Amino acid sequence: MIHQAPALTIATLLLSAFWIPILGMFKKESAYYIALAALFLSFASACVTLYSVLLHGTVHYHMGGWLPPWGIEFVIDYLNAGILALIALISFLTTIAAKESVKQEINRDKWPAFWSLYLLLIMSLMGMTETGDMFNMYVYLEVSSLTAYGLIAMGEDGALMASFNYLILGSVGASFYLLGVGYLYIVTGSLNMADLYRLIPGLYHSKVVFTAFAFFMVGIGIKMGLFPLHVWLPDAYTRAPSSISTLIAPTMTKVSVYVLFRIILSVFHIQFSTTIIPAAKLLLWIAAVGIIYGSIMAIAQKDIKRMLAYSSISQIGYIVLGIALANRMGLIGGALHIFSHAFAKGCLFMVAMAIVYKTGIRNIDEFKDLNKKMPFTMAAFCIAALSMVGVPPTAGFFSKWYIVLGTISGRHWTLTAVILASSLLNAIYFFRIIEKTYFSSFLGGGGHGHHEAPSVAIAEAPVTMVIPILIMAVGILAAGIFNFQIIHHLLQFIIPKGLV
Amino acid sequence: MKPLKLFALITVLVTGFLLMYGVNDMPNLGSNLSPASMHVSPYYIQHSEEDTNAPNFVSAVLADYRGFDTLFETTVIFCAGMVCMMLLRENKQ
Amino acid sequence: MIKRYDNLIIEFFCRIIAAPVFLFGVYIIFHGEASPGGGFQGGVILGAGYIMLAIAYGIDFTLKRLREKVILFLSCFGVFIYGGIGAACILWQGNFLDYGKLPLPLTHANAIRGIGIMGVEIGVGLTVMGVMVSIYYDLIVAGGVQPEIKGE
Amino acid sequence: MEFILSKFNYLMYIAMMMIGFYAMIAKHNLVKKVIGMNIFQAAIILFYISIGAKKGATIPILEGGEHHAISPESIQVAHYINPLPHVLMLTAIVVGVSVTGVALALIILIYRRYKTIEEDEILRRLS
Repeated sequence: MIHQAPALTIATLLLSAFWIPILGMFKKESAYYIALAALFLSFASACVTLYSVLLHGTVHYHMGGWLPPWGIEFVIDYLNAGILALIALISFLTTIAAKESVKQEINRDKWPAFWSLYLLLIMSLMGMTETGDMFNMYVYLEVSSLTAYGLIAMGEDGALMASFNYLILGSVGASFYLLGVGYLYIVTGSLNMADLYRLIPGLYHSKVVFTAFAFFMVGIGIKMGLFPLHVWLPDAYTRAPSSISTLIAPTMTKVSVYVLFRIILSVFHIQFSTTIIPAAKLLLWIAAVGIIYGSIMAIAQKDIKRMLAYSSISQIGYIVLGIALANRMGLIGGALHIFSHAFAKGCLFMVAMAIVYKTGIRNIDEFKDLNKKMPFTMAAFCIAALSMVGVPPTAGFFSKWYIVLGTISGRHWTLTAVILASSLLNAIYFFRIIEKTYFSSFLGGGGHGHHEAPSVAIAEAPVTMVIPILIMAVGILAAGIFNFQIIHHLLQFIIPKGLV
Repeated sequence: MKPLKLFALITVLVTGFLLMYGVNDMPNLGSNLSPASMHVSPYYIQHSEEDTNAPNFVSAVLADYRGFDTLFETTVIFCAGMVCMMLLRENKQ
Repeated sequence: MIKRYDNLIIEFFCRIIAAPVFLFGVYIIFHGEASPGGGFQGGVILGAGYIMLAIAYGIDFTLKRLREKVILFLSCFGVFIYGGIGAACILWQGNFLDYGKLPLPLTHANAIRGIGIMGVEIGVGLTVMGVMVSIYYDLIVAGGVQPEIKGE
Repeated sequence: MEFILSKFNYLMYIAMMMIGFYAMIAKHNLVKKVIGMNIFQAAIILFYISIGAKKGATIPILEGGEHHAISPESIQVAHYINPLPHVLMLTAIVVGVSVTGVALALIILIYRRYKTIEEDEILRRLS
């Protein structure tokens, strides 16, 4: 059964998603437990897949037994095996944490449909990481967007408009992607990524291939919230139910960035975007502007979820910067940053969810004394914030470190400065929260002499929320400490031959 | 003209120009020898009866060779139904 | 608009047309592998027939015959047929969706594949019909027409 | 002139796409945006179907194949149009229908909530 694991990651989620509404007609509470069980099985399959990739190298799984390029295949290689397991892990943890929050925010009658769509969203994200077929990727893209539109619209006031804007922009992105697929198909006749990788070098100077590349970039850029195309992202993350922003913030944009990796590295050759057309150079500067813009906008926000959303835009910039540097260190740093940012952003959004669940506060100015009410949660928040700023030994430090090394070896001194400046900006907006939480009682109580601040009773979030948050915090540290192992066993193999 | 509309017009024109630029190098319409009809699709036309017992190539490709796509296409429909139900259906008191 | 209004001509013709429309939908689903058509097209025709009845006779009339829960069950179960056939292939040592490995009493693998395609088309047809009707119902009810009976 | 004739469908689809795209991003009325989206999708469908066309070929259904087996080599590839773009477009049509359904559901909810479907008015009310 081990060689069936790639299909099982998808099939378990898919089949249980169809039973949830049927069983939900009889018992609404069953929906959550079915979803959790399915996610656990899927996570186990993802781990098995990762294990077999580590043992035997790239795994090919032919759907329906048809050989590519006629059939659709799943290709799990060193780049996506880790991301697959990461997404399975994070969505599993998020699901555990989301239980109470969903009970609070979503009407009981809508649970079956909600959990069904939730499972399908995760399923499509995992499918996007695994698939080796361009058109299959489009279908997954649409499943993930469609479920996300619905789930985002379940949020607070304003969620409907956020969801509608996302729908319009998302369809533009998906249509552009589809046009790109069509343009590649018309000159190559193939939809399989490996096949395209073989065919495209002969067509480097075709105008069609250039157009296809441009449309892929714009389409994927909309999906991942790259800087000038990010307009849907802040509203969608802010207005969505907490559980949904917790799910989509660490996973959805990361998967889209992974698709960018795929397209640049293993559909087109990396030489295409560096030497044939100046795409990499353009991406570099877009990413640099995005990093600064996201950080500055994050400083200006008062709502914690909106602040995290803008910080996401800036972090996406880092990953794209790493890819666009197109050298060894840059690629490794970009790929590692997918891991570190997924853990950190997942942890931060979980903390935001716990705070909203327990206190209803979202304005940063009211965070005073939260550390006494929720000590574990805020401790995890500090670790995640340190990772976002880039303090060793958290994961964020190492991924940024590799990206900085990449800028240095590419002699892009301005970009080095941009990354350092943005780290300072990150520090400003995260330490502002930490200061409000931990130190405002000292500062405010300074006038009263030795008088102790009034003690606040501990009112921690429920255990089902705290444990996933702590696991994520440990994950941040682990991904930092074991970053060399991740690179040694997985990421060093993604670098194409002949790259310095 | 409002600035937003002007911006939209420019975006649309740039997109159209880019697509038009790509059209230059495309094979002619209805060509028998275009790569699109030479590389993968002959296999479907020649072997679908033998492989799947379905004389309709579109059905054979849809449900068998690329059946995995179709599974998710059906899932997309299912999602749309679920989303409409979740958003619109009133709670039964 | 979707309330029943007593127009004899419309009701008469819809009643005459309805049965052939449904029959045609079923025909298209089952002949998908040999002639133009398939699960999607057939499912859409079945759904359209239902919607036609809903327009002519009012939504209460149709809801009495096809309850909301049945529609939901159809749309879930149809996709489940598709996914289930795919998963069943894993149980018999094939890859996902490898219909040829199903243990049917036929000699040729391609004949088994043909049966698999037909099963899949039936699943697709059920789902498409269910979802079309369900979306129609949701949009109509949300747009202001309240059915007198609740689809309980 | 020959260029236009030999690429006619591609040029037409680009014109259609531009109309749809403009409606999607410039119109303030939400329903008009959805209509623009549908035009965009129709344009893409036109593009793909044009890829599959072959001069003088017939629909992709095997002739006389139902009753006796035909060896694969004897089937004339040029006699049938390319089935693959049709398959892809079935998927794209279905996706388009689904997205339209969800968009209409959202518009109904937005109308119920804000009593208008003009975007700028909703945004003014939101802020």
